[in-house]
Amino acid sequence: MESIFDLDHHREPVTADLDIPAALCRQHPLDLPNPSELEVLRHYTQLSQRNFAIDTHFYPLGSCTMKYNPRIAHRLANLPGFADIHPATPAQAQQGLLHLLWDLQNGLAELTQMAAVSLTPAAGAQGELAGVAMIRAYHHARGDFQRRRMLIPSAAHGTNPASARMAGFTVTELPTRADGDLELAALERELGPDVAGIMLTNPSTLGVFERQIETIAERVHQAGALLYYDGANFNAILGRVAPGRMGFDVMHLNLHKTFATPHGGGGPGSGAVAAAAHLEPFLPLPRVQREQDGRWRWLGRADRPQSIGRLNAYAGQIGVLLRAQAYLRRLGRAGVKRVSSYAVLNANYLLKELQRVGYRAAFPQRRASHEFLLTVEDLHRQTGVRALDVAKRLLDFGIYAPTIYFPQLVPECLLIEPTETESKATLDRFVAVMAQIRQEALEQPELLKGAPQRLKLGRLDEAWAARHLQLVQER
Amino acid sequence: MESIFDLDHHREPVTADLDIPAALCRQHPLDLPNPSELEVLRHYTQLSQRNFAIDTHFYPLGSCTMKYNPRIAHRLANLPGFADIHPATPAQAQQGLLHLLWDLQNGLAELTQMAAVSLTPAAGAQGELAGVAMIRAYHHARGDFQRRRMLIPSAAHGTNPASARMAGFTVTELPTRADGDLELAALERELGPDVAGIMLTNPSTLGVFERQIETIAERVHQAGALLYYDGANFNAILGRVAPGRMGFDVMHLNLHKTFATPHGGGGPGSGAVAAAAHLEPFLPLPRVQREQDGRWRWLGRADRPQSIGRLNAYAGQIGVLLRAQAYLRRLGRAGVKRVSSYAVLNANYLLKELQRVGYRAAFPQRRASHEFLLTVEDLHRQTGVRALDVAKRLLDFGIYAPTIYFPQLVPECLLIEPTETESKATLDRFVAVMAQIRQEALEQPELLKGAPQRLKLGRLDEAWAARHLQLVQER
Amino acid sequence: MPYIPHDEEETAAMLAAIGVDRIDALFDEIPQHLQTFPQGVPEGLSEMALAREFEERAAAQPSLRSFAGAGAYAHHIPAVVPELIGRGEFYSAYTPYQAEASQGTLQVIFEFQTYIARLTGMEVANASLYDGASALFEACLMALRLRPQQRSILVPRYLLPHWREVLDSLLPLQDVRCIELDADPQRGTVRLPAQAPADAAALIIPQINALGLLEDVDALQRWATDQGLLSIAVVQPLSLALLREPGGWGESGADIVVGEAQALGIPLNGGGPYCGLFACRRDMVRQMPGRLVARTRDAAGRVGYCLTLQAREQHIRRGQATSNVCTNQGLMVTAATIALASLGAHGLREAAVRSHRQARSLLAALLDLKAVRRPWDGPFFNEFVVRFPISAVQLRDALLADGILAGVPLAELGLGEDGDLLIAVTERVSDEDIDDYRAAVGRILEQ
Amino acid sequence: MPYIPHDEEETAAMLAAIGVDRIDALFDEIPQHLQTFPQGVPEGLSEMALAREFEERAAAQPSLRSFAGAGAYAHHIPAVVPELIGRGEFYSAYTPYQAEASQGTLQVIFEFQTYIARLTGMEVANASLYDGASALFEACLMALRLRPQQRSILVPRYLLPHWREVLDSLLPLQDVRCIELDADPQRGTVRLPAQAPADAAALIIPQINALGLLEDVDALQRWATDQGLLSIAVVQPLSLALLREPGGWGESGADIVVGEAQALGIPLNGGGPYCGLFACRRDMVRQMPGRLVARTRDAAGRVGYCLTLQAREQHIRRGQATSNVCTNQGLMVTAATIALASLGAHGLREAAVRSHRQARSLLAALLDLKAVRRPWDGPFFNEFVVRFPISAVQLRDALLADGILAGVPLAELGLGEDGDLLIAVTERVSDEDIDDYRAAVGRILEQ
Ligand SMILES: Cc1ncc(COP(=O)(O)O)c(C=O)c1O
Ligand SMILES: Cc1ncc(COP(=O)(O)O)c(C=O)c1O
Repeated sequence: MESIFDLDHHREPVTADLDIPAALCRQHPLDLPNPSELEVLRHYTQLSQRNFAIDTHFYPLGSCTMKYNPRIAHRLANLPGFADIHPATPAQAQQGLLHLLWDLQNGLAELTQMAAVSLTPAAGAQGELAGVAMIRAYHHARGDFQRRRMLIPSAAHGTNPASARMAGFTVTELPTRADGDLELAALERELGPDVAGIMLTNPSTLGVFERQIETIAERVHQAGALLYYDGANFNAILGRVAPGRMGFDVMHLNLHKTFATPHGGGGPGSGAVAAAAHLEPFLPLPRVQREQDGRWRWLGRADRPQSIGRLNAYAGQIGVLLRAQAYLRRLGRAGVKRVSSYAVLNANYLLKELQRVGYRAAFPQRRASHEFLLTVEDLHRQTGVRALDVAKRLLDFGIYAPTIYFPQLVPECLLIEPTETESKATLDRFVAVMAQIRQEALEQPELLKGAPQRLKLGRLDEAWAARHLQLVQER
Repeated sequence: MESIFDLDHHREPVTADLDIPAALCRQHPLDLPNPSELEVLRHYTQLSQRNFAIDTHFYPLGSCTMKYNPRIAHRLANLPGFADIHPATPAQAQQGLLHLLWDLQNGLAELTQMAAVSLTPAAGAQGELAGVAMIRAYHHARGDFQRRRMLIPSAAHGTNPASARMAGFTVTELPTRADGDLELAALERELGPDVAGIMLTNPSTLGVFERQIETIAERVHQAGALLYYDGANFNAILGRVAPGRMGFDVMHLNLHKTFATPHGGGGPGSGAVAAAAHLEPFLPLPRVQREQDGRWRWLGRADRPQSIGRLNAYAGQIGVLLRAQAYLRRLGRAGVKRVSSYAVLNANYLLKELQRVGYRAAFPQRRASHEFLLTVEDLHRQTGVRALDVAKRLLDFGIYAPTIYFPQLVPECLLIEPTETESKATLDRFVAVMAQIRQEALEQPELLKGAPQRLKLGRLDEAWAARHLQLVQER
Repeated sequence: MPYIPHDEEETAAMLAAIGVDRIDALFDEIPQHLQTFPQGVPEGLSEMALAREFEERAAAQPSLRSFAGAGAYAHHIPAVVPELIGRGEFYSAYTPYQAEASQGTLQVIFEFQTYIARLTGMEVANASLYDGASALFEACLMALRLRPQQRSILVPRYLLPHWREVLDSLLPLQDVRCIELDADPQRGTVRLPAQAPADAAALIIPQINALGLLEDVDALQRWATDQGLLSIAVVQPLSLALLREPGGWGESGADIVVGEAQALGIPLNGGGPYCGLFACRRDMVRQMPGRLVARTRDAAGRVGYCLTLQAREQHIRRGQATSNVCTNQGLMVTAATIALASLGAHGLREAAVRSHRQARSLLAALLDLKAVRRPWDGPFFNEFVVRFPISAVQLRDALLADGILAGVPLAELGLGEDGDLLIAVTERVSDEDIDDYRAAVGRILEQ
Repeated sequence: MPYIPHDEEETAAMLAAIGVDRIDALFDEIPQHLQTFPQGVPEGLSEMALAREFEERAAAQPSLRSFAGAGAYAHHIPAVVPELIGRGEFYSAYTPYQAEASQGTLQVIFEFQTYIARLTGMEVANASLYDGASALFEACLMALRLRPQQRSILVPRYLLPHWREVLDSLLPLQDVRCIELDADPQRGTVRLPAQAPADAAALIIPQINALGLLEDVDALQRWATDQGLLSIAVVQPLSLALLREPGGWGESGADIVVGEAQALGIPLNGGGPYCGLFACRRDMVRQMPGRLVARTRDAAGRVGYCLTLQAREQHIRRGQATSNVCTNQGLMVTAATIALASLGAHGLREAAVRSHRQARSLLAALLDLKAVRRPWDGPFFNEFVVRFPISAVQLRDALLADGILAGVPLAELGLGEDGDLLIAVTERVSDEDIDDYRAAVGRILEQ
């Protein structure tokens, strides 16, 4: 593909009489191209066609919940009544929006069985940061300044330790047992007066439900620490199990996963935080409040002096929040429960079928949650074919690759999450393709190592990229 | 691609207590599939990607004016204030819409230098039908019922004779001279008291301007007949030459060509008719009128008793008309003239460059209008390669094929129309590709005869289709 | 320069290649005195100013809850429909003459043909005509091609008047007459004569008629068969989720079916673009107007789609074509196809059932009011006439202030009495809407 | 079942393959007493009913001509932008981890990096952070990684207060302090101390400041260089069509540049999603937060794009990553890139010039009114403070009735005096809007 920077036509500069001292002004004209409108449209339309996306491809990307993003939510979030609101608009002129955000706060509180929700975090990782900062604020508010350590299972997503560090904690990794559950003894060993809390995902990123969760919660609370729930896997239990009931004190939700808002090629997401009553005062600001007179307004610092404060300039990813609320409102109570039902059905079916055609489950003795982990270590030993090669070969069949090499503790792993919005026919086709790939691995491993073979580009050289580091278009 | 009819899931039928006699009700449930929303979205998104379109490809399709369709027009035509109007809404509740349509009527009258405009025809062909029906009504209104013949150059678009027949005329074809202009002697021979009129395109579909137009108009009018202008090629003279000034009495415009409304894979178009004062009473209904008090309303039969009447249930392709008005309003007087300037510049440049790389112009002694005709008869004689093969090979380079075998009087012809919205770089690339194709024709003609080679499908067998005639999906 | 890419250097290079010194020189074959400048056209606007002007005009239209029908209906449009038909690959493609580069559009049309054939119970359907009314006009011409000795068409009194006007505008051009069939004044449905006129080629059977009433289609179809007439069914496609499909009328089924597809995913748009449906028996296909897509294959046997039987069309057959139609309603075909796919058999029936149910509720609510009655009381799908004790036009205008478009006064259609209002109800009408409507009418009537 | 395709037979077949008899059995590892049903969630709505609810809520917002700024601006968005970013291929793709299947997104990001680098005059830019404020927070952390001995950041008094609040929320978690730099009370711009505090790592230089005023960026940059501080420029990207790019400030240019991209094709959206810009010197790239795309090639030498330097990121480096950011603002990056492409150098400058010119007109019109004055009168781009003789909040609220959002009262930002209103003007403001604004204010002041 050509670059937008090749689509230039000379335009006479706009002359202007500026009331700005020359010293503050640009000395050289902007060196940006002037393409025609058709050139712009054609360029980006053609570029778009070079993506795999939910709207065009099956996308069984574990831990990412790549489900259907309802189009109605897109349309509704873009209504001019929402899209044109300036953030400094006084509350009396944004009641409709505040009402919807209020509904969303309540819906999320209900689903998580938490006391209160703040919608401001911009993504999962920012929700984590907010959550662990709240844990810190909670301990500090009680005069407890010792708790500088955060416990995190080694299988956790990278954002968990990174967020904990950003909130000023040191991180201790906890080991996992062979059956995918936490090593309880290790937890007990680590717990102590310097531990602020533990960050858990349940079901974990190993694709299994942590069965000891109630025991864990008890031990952690006994040690004076709090439990943080990473809600990235909430799709597995939506409408069925609430983190508040499992003993978690604070959590975030990835609305761009469970609540079907789009990933947009890397964002925007939204990472609402929910908290039990004892953590409510610390939730980030602003939040929506309903007043006695039935009107809505933003809560600020004066209302919640203990809040950890503001995370972004404004109130969060409103456009994403509206999509999440549209989704929640469309599904309703029966619909949300169906989400987890069919997400888990699809995952367990797929796991069974893939085992049938020869693949190995990382935790064969366990039920899959909404996702599951395979390992192709056996193939690797026999043929030299790696998880990466299987992933790249899938692209040749018009299927996006599963998450690979995560969690790192299982070698040559593929984390597969079909989501509830895919049909049995799609899953069956995936199984057939995976069976064929297995056959190919055994018979012609070079085919896989050279994959993808059928796309416009072959396998791209990431090492070359890092060595040469061309990060911008040269002139 | 799979069919939508393969994407079915069983749904329990909706039971209903209908207040309709059973004898009038459907006996068997509807045999239509129930795909999921994602399946629908994915299916049609994938299908869309199997089209060439202006937004993705250069589309030099002669006589079709495949220019850029501004996206702003799409957005504005879909504003709920327009899209949600029921056609039976009283005029007082659609003033904004009527105002815009009124502006469009006036703009088109100005550009064509005609006295009045009706926007109702649904496409060019319906505009033609309206126009020739008006010619008929005009003669009848004068008590002249003899004029049953319509003269049409043999190079005319097929809709011209078809429309004339639909309006009850018999058609006489007129020959063209070797230089592309009309055979004046033949016209004079045919003119007589049985001739109602003549239908002309100028520039003609041969891609040249009819230089004798004033003489033709004079002769035709002297014979008591009228001149119809097929405005499909109006892009060549927009803002520069007005059919009203050339002597035409009535005409249609293809708004989906000159006024940049989209073709939509085959419609909707819009074929506004414009008429000189003497034909105004016969224009089709409804039309927009501005009242003394500054308000707008629809004109009906009571206002224009001589009108040829209504052509469609409502007032025409309003959504298309709004796009045309948006385009006209955006361009303004300087912009419209630039359209013809650059359309003609692009065509003449391309013709010159293609001649440079060896192609033959059908009318080498003439200026190109906004389009031009090549003939590959020489190639055909040398190599057996036909215009069709060149066209199919272009597809392999991501370029839509020009119009071929039209007008039929030039053998092995390609009618090429680049339009003003394509850049020099795109034209240069086209020339390079055409040069390569010429080379291929000479060196490996089989490559062309088997083209396309690089698309998902090879050349499709149209004869097989007509023989087997599978027009619907079997169950 | 809006929408034109050329800069000065590029233009200069192109002129040099051509061998002229300025653009105007390219127009040197056009007599100078014919060349002018369009002074009367206003100056252009920026995209921003243009948007503002249109947005202001759009805002001038009050937002109304629509109870108007008479051929155009405010049904729900699934969100995927506008999203998909706005994709450039559908939006900005041409008629699919080059099959290999147009498989998207071609397969959509093939699916549309299949949908319409299944909905109507017919064997074949084409790729659309301009709208329902012009499809009916084409059906009449087709009937006359099939019955070349005949010169007239039997048209029931309660065919939608706008559709009738189209026939009256266009059929006489080819010396074809409409002969009107009376209606039973009590029932509001067709009253059949004992004998069809000798030169009649076909009988038009509108199921639903202009009063919203259901006709006895079996009887009409049987009569047509007995009289040796072709039948032309006029249908509302959404109603076919409940009503008998024309292919099953009488013993033999209808011969030709036309209809307006607007109810299937197409916005009201002030009256257009809409989309004309056209289906018929397979043995008539060579007399069909309009475009047809067929399944075919390439040399490797891979399945694809292409236009077929183009020899019926004007670009091949010119004056002898079955119709002059060329550009038709491609994007609306795409909308209707995607709407049909989105709704599915289940959703179609659901929408139809709810439209019917809510129509009954509104009717009952209105009949509850004093001096309001129903002049014709046969079965209906989602549209009915109510007779008010005051002028329907006046009532309709008064309800605009409540944000309600109350219906279409029959007087504006040249039918019925002054107080008659034709009211249409779709699945979008809520119980609250019905209450509001009734309350507003009650208020007016009490004044 | 909305968004779930399975029918009963399919579900049954799948359960059979798994070897359980019902879906609930798949949850048998979860203690039964933890499983409940979300009674408190209302019942679901049809798409139609949902649309109606949202449309009603959207209609509850009055449509306002916006003169509010303070970091978010009502610029014109070219029509191609929403059309393109709504395409499913951009909209519903994931972060481009599989490069070969994500070339669309990757090339867009590469172009975005280039655009931002050129606009700011910096060597490298990343693929976005959440918004301008959080980008500034990340810039502070990066400065501290580059100056590991230091523990504070110098923050001018007139940094946008919301941005300052973000720093105050998050920097103390890592024991970093903000040290506020006073402003010159007359000029409203930074007053530099002779000496920087010993533990300061960086100076934040907002060009434009929270009062809309332009700072003497050369002086600030030179001071930072002299004091051995890193500089963090905070810019408004559209203003860079006119204003000096940070890469050219002082002798050495700024070290890190952050900004809010909302003005580039992103709707106001009530405050988000927006898009944080981040650029820096090339030798600092390994300390950069966020995603980076590089050009590369495949085995056949064909050019493509991929993520690079991922070892800075949390999914590789976990606790040692340069940031916790993962999902960022991909679709907003796409919007900004397409807006930049649509406007081009020419359109950007045009929008900037017109914003500036109309701002000057409105200011002049307001200063014409009695008792209205400008408390700080330095040069500005498109935003300025006016001091009214009445409360700015009261004035702002009163003008809502005229369909005008008059600005942001400084008091609501914790700055200035009661009568101070921060007013922003974009190219969308017409002469008529200015007249209307002035007239409405005049009316209020006369009361
Ligand atoms: C388990 C888990 N936790 C946290 C995150 C971080 O969420 P975000 O990318 O929205 O910051 C992810 C995202 O991929 C995740 O999968
Ligand atoms: C020269 C000419 N005349 C008439 C028409 C018919 O216009 P429409 O397709 O809108 O009916 C066309 C369309 O291709 C044309 O090229």
